[in-house]
Amino acid sequence: MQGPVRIQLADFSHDEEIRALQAGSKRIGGIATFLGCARDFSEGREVSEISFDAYEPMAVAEMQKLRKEAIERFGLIDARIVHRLGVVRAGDSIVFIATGAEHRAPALLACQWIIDQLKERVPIWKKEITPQGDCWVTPHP
Amino acid sequence: MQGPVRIQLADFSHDEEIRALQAGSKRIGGIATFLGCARDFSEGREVSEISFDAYEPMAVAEMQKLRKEAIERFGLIDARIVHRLGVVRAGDSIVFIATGAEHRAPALLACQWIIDQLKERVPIWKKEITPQGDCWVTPHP
Amino acid sequence: MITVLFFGPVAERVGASRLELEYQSGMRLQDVQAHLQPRYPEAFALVTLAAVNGEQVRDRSLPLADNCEVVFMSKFSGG
Amino acid sequence: MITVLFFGPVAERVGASRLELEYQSGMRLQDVQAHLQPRYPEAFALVTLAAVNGEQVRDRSLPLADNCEVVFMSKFSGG
Repeated sequence: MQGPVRIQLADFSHDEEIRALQAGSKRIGGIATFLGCARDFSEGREVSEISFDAYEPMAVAEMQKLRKEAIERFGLIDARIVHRLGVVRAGDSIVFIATGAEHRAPALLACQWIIDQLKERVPIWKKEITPQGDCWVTPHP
Repeated sequence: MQGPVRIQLADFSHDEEIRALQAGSKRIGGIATFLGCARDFSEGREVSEISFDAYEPMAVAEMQKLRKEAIERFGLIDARIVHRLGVVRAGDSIVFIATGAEHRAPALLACQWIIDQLKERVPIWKKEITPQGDCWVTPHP
Repeated sequence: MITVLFFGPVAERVGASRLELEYQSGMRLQDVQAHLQPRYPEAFALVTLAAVNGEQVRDRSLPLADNCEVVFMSKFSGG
Repeated sequence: MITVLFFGPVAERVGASRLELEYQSGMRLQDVQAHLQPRYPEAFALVTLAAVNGEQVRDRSLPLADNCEVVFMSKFSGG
């Protein structure tokens, strides 16, 4: 079984991630997940591919911190965070978060918190590749 | 591909449900899911199995209404709701909700809204089977 | 004929998941309840909702048609 | 020697993802920035964050050790 926090080129399986989350405890009553995926349009531009660059050691360390903080803050039983690198196409998976708790409310809240924090805190950058040229994405303030 | 709203005895695959959700549109940027699963403990009692009873035609109709309302209310691109019947064991899946939107916030909010509404509005009843005997679950007021 | 269905804890206390009652002209939902409640008081102690033909009904004075399906339900606990 | 790393849009504007600078005793983070910023003004126009040895650093007067790794980063856009 793969670790709970990863940055990887390969795609991943939801079923495997959920199974891995459940493997540690039979007390999980609710699992929330968030999947960020590549769209074929972004702010009016047609996007054919998205490529990612990351400061990998810091990104992984920050994702590990995020997982630990979320487990403590929301009383989770477990959580997993996977982010892809390389090039992805429209419809492909980019980021996956899964949170497991005894009840549904903390799982859902934690999932939202982790994706919001990840976007703020994890050193990864995305470039949209369009028929008109490439463009590094500038996050809204 | 199976329909977006189902009550079924069989387990289901997360990967297949996500693929089905994505099949309709390449504009989905965020997918939230909630999975309710059977725990081995509930309010201090050891639970070996959970069995479900449903008023099926009304339950399916209500889940279809819920899906439609969620799509309109949160501007979703699509949503899926699956609930299992029969007998499940600790760790098994009970209910699955997936919501897809252009951005993450509506997907996450809608997922939470649907599971909260489902528990209020869909005529399904669960019985916990424990070594001490069976017990129909009474929801908290 | 009116079909009355029970599910979950209500069915368990009634000891059946389905009963049939003779239809009588002018029959209302409250008449069906008044007929059954004294026979199954423990089951009806759990009943918080009723449905006719799959639609939730709040007004117990609703007139019933012949061959309709009535359900008396306890609070849901799915999910 | 100090290793300076760039990623994403900053690396694109610098035209490199890695530079090496001679370490000088007493060197601070702000000295590295002062050395590079005039050479790569367009890249540094994007820089909002710096890290030393993988830890985010807000105080640009942080003293640097020999063989440390410095990164100048633009706002993140992952997820």
